[in-house]
Amino acid sequence: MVAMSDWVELNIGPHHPSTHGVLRLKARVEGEMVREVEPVIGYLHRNAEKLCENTFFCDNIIYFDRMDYVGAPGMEVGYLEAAEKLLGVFPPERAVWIRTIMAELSRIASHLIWLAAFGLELGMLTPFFYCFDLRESILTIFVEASGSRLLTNYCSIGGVYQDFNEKITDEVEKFVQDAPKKVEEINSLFIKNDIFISRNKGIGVLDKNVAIEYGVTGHMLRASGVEYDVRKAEPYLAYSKVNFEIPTSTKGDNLARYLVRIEEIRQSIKIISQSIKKLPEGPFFNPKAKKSMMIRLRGDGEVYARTESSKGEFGVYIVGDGGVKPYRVRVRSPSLRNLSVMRELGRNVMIADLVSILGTTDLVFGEIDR
Amino acid sequence: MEVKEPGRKIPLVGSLEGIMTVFKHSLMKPVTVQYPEEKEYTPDRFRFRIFLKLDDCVGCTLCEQVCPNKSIKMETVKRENPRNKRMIYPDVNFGTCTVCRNCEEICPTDAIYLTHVFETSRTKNSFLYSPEELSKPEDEVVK
Amino acid sequence: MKTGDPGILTTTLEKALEWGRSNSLWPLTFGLACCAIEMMAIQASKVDISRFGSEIFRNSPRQSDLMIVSGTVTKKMAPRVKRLYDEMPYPKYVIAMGVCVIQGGPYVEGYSVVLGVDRVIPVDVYVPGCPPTPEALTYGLMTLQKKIRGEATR
Amino acid sequence: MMEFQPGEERGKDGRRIIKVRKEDLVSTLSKLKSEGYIHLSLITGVDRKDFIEVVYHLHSFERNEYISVKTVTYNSEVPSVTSLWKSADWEEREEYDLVGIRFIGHPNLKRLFLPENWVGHPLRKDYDLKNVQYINVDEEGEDYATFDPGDGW
Amino acid sequence: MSLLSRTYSIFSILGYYASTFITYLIDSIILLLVAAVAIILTIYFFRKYMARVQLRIGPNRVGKYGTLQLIADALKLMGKESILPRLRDDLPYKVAPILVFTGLMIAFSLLPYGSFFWIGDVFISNSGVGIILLFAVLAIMPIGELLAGISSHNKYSLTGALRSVAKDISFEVPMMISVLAIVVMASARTPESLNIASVVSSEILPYGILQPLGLFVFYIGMIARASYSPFDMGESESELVSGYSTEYSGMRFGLFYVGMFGTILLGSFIVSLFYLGGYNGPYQWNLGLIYLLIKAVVVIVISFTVWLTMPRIRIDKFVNLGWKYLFPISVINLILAGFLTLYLGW
Repeated sequence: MVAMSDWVELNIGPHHPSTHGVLRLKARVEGEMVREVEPVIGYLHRNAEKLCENTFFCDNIIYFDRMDYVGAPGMEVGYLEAAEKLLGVFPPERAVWIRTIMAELSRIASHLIWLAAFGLELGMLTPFFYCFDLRESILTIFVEASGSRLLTNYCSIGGVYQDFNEKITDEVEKFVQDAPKKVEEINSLFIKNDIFISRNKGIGVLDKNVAIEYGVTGHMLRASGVEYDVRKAEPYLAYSKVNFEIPTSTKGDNLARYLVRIEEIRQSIKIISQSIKKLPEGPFFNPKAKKSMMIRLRGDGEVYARTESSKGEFGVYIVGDGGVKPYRVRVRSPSLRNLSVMRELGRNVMIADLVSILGTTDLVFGEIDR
Repeated sequence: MEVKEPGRKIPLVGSLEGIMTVFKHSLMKPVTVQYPEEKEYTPDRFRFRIFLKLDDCVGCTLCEQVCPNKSIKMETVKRENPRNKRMIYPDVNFGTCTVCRNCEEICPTDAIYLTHVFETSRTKNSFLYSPEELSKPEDEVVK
Repeated sequence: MKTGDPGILTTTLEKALEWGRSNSLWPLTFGLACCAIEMMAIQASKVDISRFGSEIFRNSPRQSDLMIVSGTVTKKMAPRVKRLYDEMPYPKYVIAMGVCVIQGGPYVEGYSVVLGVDRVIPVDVYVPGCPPTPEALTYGLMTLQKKIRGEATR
Repeated sequence: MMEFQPGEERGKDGRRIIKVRKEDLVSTLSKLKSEGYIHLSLITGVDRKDFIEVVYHLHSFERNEYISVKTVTYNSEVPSVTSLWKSADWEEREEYDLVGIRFIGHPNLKRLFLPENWVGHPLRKDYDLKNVQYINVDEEGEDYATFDPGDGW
Repeated sequence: MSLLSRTYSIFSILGYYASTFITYLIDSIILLLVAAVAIILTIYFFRKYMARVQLRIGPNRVGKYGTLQLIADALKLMGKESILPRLRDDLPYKVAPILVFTGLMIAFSLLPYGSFFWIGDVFISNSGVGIILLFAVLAIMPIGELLAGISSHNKYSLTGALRSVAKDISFEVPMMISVLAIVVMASARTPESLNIASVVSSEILPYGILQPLGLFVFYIGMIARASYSPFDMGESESELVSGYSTEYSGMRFGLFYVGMFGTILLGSFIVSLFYLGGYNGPYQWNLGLIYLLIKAVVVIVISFTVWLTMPRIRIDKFVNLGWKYLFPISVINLILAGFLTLYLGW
């Protein structure tokens, strides 16, 4: 026995119920207290960046779908922001609004998954099912629009593959009407609960400067007091024409992150309800990128485009060499930066708190490891 | 916009409200669709298994080119078809097909298309469908 | 009773065990990637896998019978998958969910993805799709039940 | 081969690109950081066959604009900026892993995704995809890469 | 007349010792079977209730409405390989699940269940110190959990076991003090104030109405004893995989699983006996068991709803709760009970 015998090295993961996938945390544990945490990643490294170099511009969307798989249309929008600038093929007005609606729907879907998983991590068995029930109505819209539930492959270069028809707009309007009540009901299960508050208030406080140092974005940065949202900072799609607010908080703890997320869901519903009213008539794709033109698009130069995915600032950097395939694709994954700050947050916390901090961080490994 | 933290309340009351909310749900109707007996309505655009109309295929190889992960390969089939002189037809490997619909999108004659059939699971790892098998319904494909 | 003849009692017992096993497949909570979300969706209210007795998702491999390999198995993860499989007690079953697990799926041309989990562990039922819808996975589970009872045709 | 000239130009989407020699990289970045570009968005390494281009994307919350800094290296060595941003830690490890840029002065330059003895850097243009490597786990739970499938595969 | 005396009268020709032995043996076996069936029904009810709360249907493929689901589960668990970890501590590892199960079954045999039509009073043991015996037996189960955690040679199991122990010592003292309040009250009316049956029979109003604080503390104690959410730190699934039972498989795990639901059933029986009037009801002709069952089912439904709603409390917060809140509350309750008994004569 060595002198450090009361330090136990606990290996959490790669298969562990609370790691949202395949994260491995090397934790040095002293009784119930976690002294140090070192995340080990790479268990879902699927070489998407390499494959993107060998595929047509129009086909790369499928790899971006599979990055943040809980909110796939949001990722497609992020890729197309960069790819369309590079190729010089721009979508018509209607497609822009359709993409806005899809991106916001996917943001809600992603947040609901997070809420469900967060509830399970804290030991609440039931909110999971209500979240999935609500999410199912979003997936119905996705199937109706694109034909696939999860990985939609809906947006194409220069527009969208299929138009919104009467039925989809009806579904979206119905969702906008029903969702706020259900969200409030689910929220009340969390926020009114004394144990939930005691598990989250003042836990995992992330300082503003530390957050900026580590490149943290998204809800974690906003909960720490920086009002940074790419949708406002550098409006893309139709976000400059709709009315919404950025929720922030100065507390920086788990509860603040939770509240920011819930408020984001409300704001997204607001955006959707405005967009569906403003949806213009007209063509939904750019004829330059249809049918056999799909695989003949050539791009030169380099473009870095940022979008606000459900996890934070999602950036895509594409370098083209004038061919039909990109020369280099680089993805700025928000979750990777949000995870890297775990080294700071996971110092001298209890095992139970480590789990709840991981829960509010909201990781998706398809995007971290790519 | 600053989010508001919930104010201080009497302990336990909120938790009891939550318990009542959960209990209330036990009196509601379940939303389950009992799959094998009752099938849910599937939207028109729902896509899963690829089908091929042999008569319409012109053998242009566009689907082979556009397939992101080379699931589609062209294969020679001895078959009389005036539109397809080279006698090449696509076969699809469902072991890698991601149902991305790009082949349907790019096909000039709408010969290759995706359908609602999703009951394709099997106990053997043999998912390479030849052009003839692609044009058959799923039940008749024996592997 | 002659040796080699299983006898009526043994056969009945075997049948009963098969019936029990096929109707109480407890899956392991084992999510890898995209398909894990759809695996969660079969738990959820809309599809509800508990109708088939697979309600209890156990976290410990020691207590589960069914491993739904949901999502891409990378080369770094493959030894862990194998280890988890080894930790499960017999009789154990594996469903390969999604094309990544069957033959590599969209990542078939890459450098860090295992081209089919059946190179690492034996697989009972393959469910193609990217990702398979919850109904397709339910169909796969029914196929597995049939296989356990010895009725599988495909 | 294009000659690399330090200077400033406008990119395709109208953003500023500052080109610096790699000796001046750290000083330029720290000057930009003091000017308000405190958010390091992305570090990218692009393998241009003869040389490697390293691009830094910075963002300023106050001015609400972003800027990119570009440098090239011929021997795949670049000074590390971990002293300026902690987020550079993992990003540089990732670029070292996939592109093979050695960041001089990085405190813990290990591979991020792949095991330590993986041969080659996958995002290099000369990486051979046909040379299949496998990963196994040794007794202490650490991964190692091998060309031999061996046990369990 | 009671179940015991009826059985005894059948075997009385065999002489005193033999017939006593056989009577207790047969009655114990009957109780074991009935308790096992009751636990299975509890599990089935839980699964159905959980499904309905979560807008699902629940098991419905095996048998009518899935009634045979638990039989299938049991068959499967019996046919499963039971893995023994290589570095286990052999004896404790094997004894632990049996200890949990045996403790549970003995506890069931100590309760009076009221009268049931022609059978008469249903009980196995009518000890004069039943309350002490009951809680002594209940204290066996955590030992089983502790042994399981320590002997598995797994860090998660060990942490789970340590959490269980920390949990147990922090709620048992308040729980015992609140039971003491009942004994104090009962002692004014019955000479046998430690006999469960006489405590229950002697009450005028249910003790839960007289001592709401005691009911609160005791109910929390019972939740913690059965270790479900919010007090399932010992096997918290999202943190410690499965806690102390992580390494168990097959029927050994089945015993833990049954033990957990059995404790919920037992807890609801105890709560309804002590605080909700037990088998007392408006009409006293031989319906005691039915009354008890109805009350127990109500308590079970409440327990399940709490389980499904509440998040898990952190272990240090729970220890705080136990010593800083529950302990003073239970002492206040004891003082109040003494006051009521002495001065008001309730």
